[in-house]
Amino acid sequence: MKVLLRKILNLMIALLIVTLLTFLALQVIPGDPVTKMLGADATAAQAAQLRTRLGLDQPVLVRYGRWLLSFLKGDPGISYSYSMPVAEMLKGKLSVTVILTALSFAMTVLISIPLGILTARSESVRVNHFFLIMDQLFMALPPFFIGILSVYLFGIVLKLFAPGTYVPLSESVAGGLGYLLLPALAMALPRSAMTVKMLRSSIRSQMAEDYVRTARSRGLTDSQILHRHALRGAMVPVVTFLAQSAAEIMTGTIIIEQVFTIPGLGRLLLSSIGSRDFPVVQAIVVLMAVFVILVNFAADLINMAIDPRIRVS
Amino acid sequence: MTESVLEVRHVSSYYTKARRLSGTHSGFGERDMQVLRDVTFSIQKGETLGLVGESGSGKTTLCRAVLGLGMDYEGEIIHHTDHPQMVFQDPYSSLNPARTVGWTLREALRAGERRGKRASRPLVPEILGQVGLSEEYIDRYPYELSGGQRQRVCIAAAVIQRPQLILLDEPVSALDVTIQAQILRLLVRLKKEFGLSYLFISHDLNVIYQICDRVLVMKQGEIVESGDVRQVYEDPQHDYTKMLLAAVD
Amino acid sequence: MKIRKNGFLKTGEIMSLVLATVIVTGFFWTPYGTTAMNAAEKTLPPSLHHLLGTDNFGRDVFSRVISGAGTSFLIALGVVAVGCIGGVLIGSLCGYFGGIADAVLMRVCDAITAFPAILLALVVVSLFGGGMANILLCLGLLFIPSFARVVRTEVARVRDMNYIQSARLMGVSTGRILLRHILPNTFPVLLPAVTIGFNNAVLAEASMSFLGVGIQPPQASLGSMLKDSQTYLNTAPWYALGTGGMIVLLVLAVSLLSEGIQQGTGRGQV
Amino acid sequence: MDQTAGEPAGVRSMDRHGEKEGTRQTFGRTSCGDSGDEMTDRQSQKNSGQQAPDLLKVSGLRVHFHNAAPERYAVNGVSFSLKRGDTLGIVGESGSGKTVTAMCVSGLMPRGKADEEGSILLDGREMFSCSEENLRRIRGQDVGVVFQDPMTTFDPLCRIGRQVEEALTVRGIPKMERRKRAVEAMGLAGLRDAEELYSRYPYELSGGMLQRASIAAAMITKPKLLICDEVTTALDVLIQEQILELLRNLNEDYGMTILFISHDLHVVKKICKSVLVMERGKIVESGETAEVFARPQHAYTKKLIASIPARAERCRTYD
Repeated sequence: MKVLLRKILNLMIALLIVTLLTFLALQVIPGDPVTKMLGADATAAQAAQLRTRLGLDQPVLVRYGRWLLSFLKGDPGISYSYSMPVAEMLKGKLSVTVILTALSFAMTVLISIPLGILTARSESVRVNHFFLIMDQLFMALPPFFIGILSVYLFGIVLKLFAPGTYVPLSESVAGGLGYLLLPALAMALPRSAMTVKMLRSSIRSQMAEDYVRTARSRGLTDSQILHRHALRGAMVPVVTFLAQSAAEIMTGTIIIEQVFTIPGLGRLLLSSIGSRDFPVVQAIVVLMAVFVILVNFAADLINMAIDPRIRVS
Repeated sequence: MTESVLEVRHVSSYYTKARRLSGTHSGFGERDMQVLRDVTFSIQKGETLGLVGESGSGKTTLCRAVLGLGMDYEGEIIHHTDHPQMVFQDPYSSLNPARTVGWTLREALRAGERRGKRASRPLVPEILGQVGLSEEYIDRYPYELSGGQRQRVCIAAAVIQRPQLILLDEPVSALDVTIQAQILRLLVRLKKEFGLSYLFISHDLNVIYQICDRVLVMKQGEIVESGDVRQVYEDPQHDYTKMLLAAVD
Repeated sequence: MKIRKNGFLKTGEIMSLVLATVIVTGFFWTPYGTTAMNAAEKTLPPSLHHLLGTDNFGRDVFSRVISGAGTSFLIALGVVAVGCIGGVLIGSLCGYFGGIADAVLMRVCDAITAFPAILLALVVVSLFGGGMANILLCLGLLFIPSFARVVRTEVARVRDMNYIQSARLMGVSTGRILLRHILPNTFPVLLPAVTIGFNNAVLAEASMSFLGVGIQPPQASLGSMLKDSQTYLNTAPWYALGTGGMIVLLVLAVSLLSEGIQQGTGRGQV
Repeated sequence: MDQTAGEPAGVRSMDRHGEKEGTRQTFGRTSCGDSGDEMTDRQSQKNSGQQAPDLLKVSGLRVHFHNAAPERYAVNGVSFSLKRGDTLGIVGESGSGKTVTAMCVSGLMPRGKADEEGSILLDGREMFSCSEENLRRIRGQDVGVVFQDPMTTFDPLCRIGRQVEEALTVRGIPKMERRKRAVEAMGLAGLRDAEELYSRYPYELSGGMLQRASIAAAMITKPKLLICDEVTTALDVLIQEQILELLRNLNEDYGMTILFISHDLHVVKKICKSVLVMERGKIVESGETAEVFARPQHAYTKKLIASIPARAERCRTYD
């Protein structure tokens, strides 16, 4: 229990630090949003007025506090470029990115866990070599290149889908999900290859432990040993790695949305960076950071459930 | 009496609570507090002093305190000689896996020279010969050696700077019995040759009996019995010593 | 350390050697100028004259791919150098001395490694401007924590080994213990970290350039070329294939090399 | 256990009887050797003529690991037998083949890593002709094994009770009965608070307690043979004593047959009625423990006994 409380405390601190850092980073960037919003020929009075309205005349920490409070209430501010609430702008896009991430992560888990177990159990040298080579190959394929290849193959050569025609889920669930399958797969494939490799070596090293021989001496079959014992231990590093993968996938969407022209957070982030629309950039970066921290926290909790020793130290 | 090489006076040491928690915390089991309690003894020149006790009795803690390897303690530890050396139990973690035998020994020589022992510089092959290894071992890596061979190299590295005191922490416990006997004989020979003093730590009273002049029996950080080896063997006073003796009989 | 030969190592060696030759040659000479446009030769398919065809400006894709690979290579090398040197420095000092500085620094490192480097790099570089120096510095700094963590763990493990205690008793100075006794033992874990770092750096640079915040045109960069090629996927698919293929080859060569070395030293999988 | 404990110790050389009973001849020859200088055996003369059924009968056992040098046999022609209710020690240094012998007897040799030849009859059943399926049935049911290091012999992520009762679990015994028998076995193995310990994790127990739990796990199916592979080596001397006491009780009170593997002659002397001394894959001497110790015949046995740190001799005097 004590460990859990400490972990939660750490989590809070991490969240605070990340939000603060993001906030500060965007304050030191050259370029004044006020001149940008009003144009070059605005009067000093107009500028000062806008400054007060946006709260830009306050000290940095006060602004951070205000921003954090309203962010927690679900209001991350007002866009400089469009003068509309950031929350409004994020609404539809956030769900697309979240679904894409979830889809891709689910694919990674569904592909890599069974495959990892399968290859770890195989004793054939050939099968092992085949999988090692496939691992290397897929790990070397960057998601955006897989994306481009699949756009070419499925979109242009086979004409199975039309690139750039994403329909929002609100209009057509099947159509929207269908369009997200390929981008999700493009991100999932290299991640799966890495996870398979990791899971396999993790299982192998567990199966070399002394307790496996003991279990064998009790009359357990290899697959009973794997399922009753080795797999649990083997999952600890894999869970941590999967959490990292979820984070990588989330940020990977920025690029893959670009490749498949999906209107998600990534595209919004890029256009906002281009137009120096800091409230939007800030909101997106903080959202992604919070996601990353929460995912890692979840992995910690899962590992605590798996390994009793983590609970006490 | 002859001059002493080491005096330990009223040394006590405590493990901080946090450390204990992270290490071996549990509500169960036969566990001891890892504490030294008012330990006092001295080692005479040319003497082999045995220190016997079970794991967790504080033997290793005492060793670290004596060598000044990051142990906090109360009391006094007075060295009458320079730079005592140590030979560890596990010959597998005692040699740098990334370095050859020759490199390790040359490094010990080099460090010795920096301490101003340039006068009698022995050569690496010569040292290897002294511990019963041929010249061909110079270019070997530790993983190419057996447990006994590694322990010989460790002993070579320990005597290379010609210290007067060597601490031996269970130096033969990890070895086969016939190898144990060889290493013990080597230790005895080197002691005569170089006029060494040993602090010989072991859980095995029989090994202690073979090689030591005097013995300290340690239980939970406390010395419960000490004296001439023969005397302790033939007429143990403390119950714990009697139990230990009965166990190895 | 003896390394047994194996298939991965051999393939990796050959690939790396060929790629290195091509890339180094590319610094001094390419079949065509990397920025030389030729209106008469727009989007030509691969031929003996243009091994990978030409792009929409009539530039030779092969020449540009080589030059872009050179850029990627230099940046990745620089990033790994910055990250590795910084990481080894911080990691070994933290691992050896421990204490509060260690705890704080490692917390920070944890936070940064948990966070995908590419997102941070993206924001920072896009706001401060692209260009090789900025990318290199930014990615390099972001890569320090991952190296520091690996090195720290290993140094902290080795520090308590008996052979280090022995060295201390022999009177070997602390600096020498760190440098000559402990560091060689971190090479086995540092090597995979370096290769992974190299590949991550190649991918990060490509990603950033792909998003238009990295290397700026007309300098050839695999990422920005891939971005351009997307528009002409219909008419000039070789453009995308050649460019992306080069990224894959670069990454593959290094990871095969790493896998081969790990298997050859008995640390890999069978 | 139907055997009275008072029977004469049951170690005999098998090389002569082995051939009669149809063991593969090639290995009967190379086994312990008839010449007597290779193997000194008092029992064979004393006991010839007596034919009580043996629980375990190993004849002409040869093991060659695939990755070893061609003529380097890990076990090279080992023959012995063990009666019900007896305690037999196998003594040797690392590389003597004692552990490999134990692995073969327990049916734990990894498949496809070594060539095994000869015969191992356990309660009249030939182990080498058993299918993997049958071997697995023997493991845990007929043979229980206790290993050297109590700290690594348990899955650290799995509660003690679950592991103690595992041999029953895979045999489909219902949960309630499993638990009852596990607590019983743990009590028998001298663990107080067995109920409480049942749901503990291995890291919460000391080495001595874990070794008791691992004996309980091996005993839970009431196997015919208990193999102890260096069970005291990783323990402190006083705990060693306790574990030996426990094993002695199991043997004396419950008639458990014990095959005790150790490098430590001292320990073997305390618990085994008879002993085999192995060197480089061969048995060089066998007989009643007291007898072998009092009058060792083979040079290697003499050397081993001389190497034991004993009170009588001191390095200082003989160097």
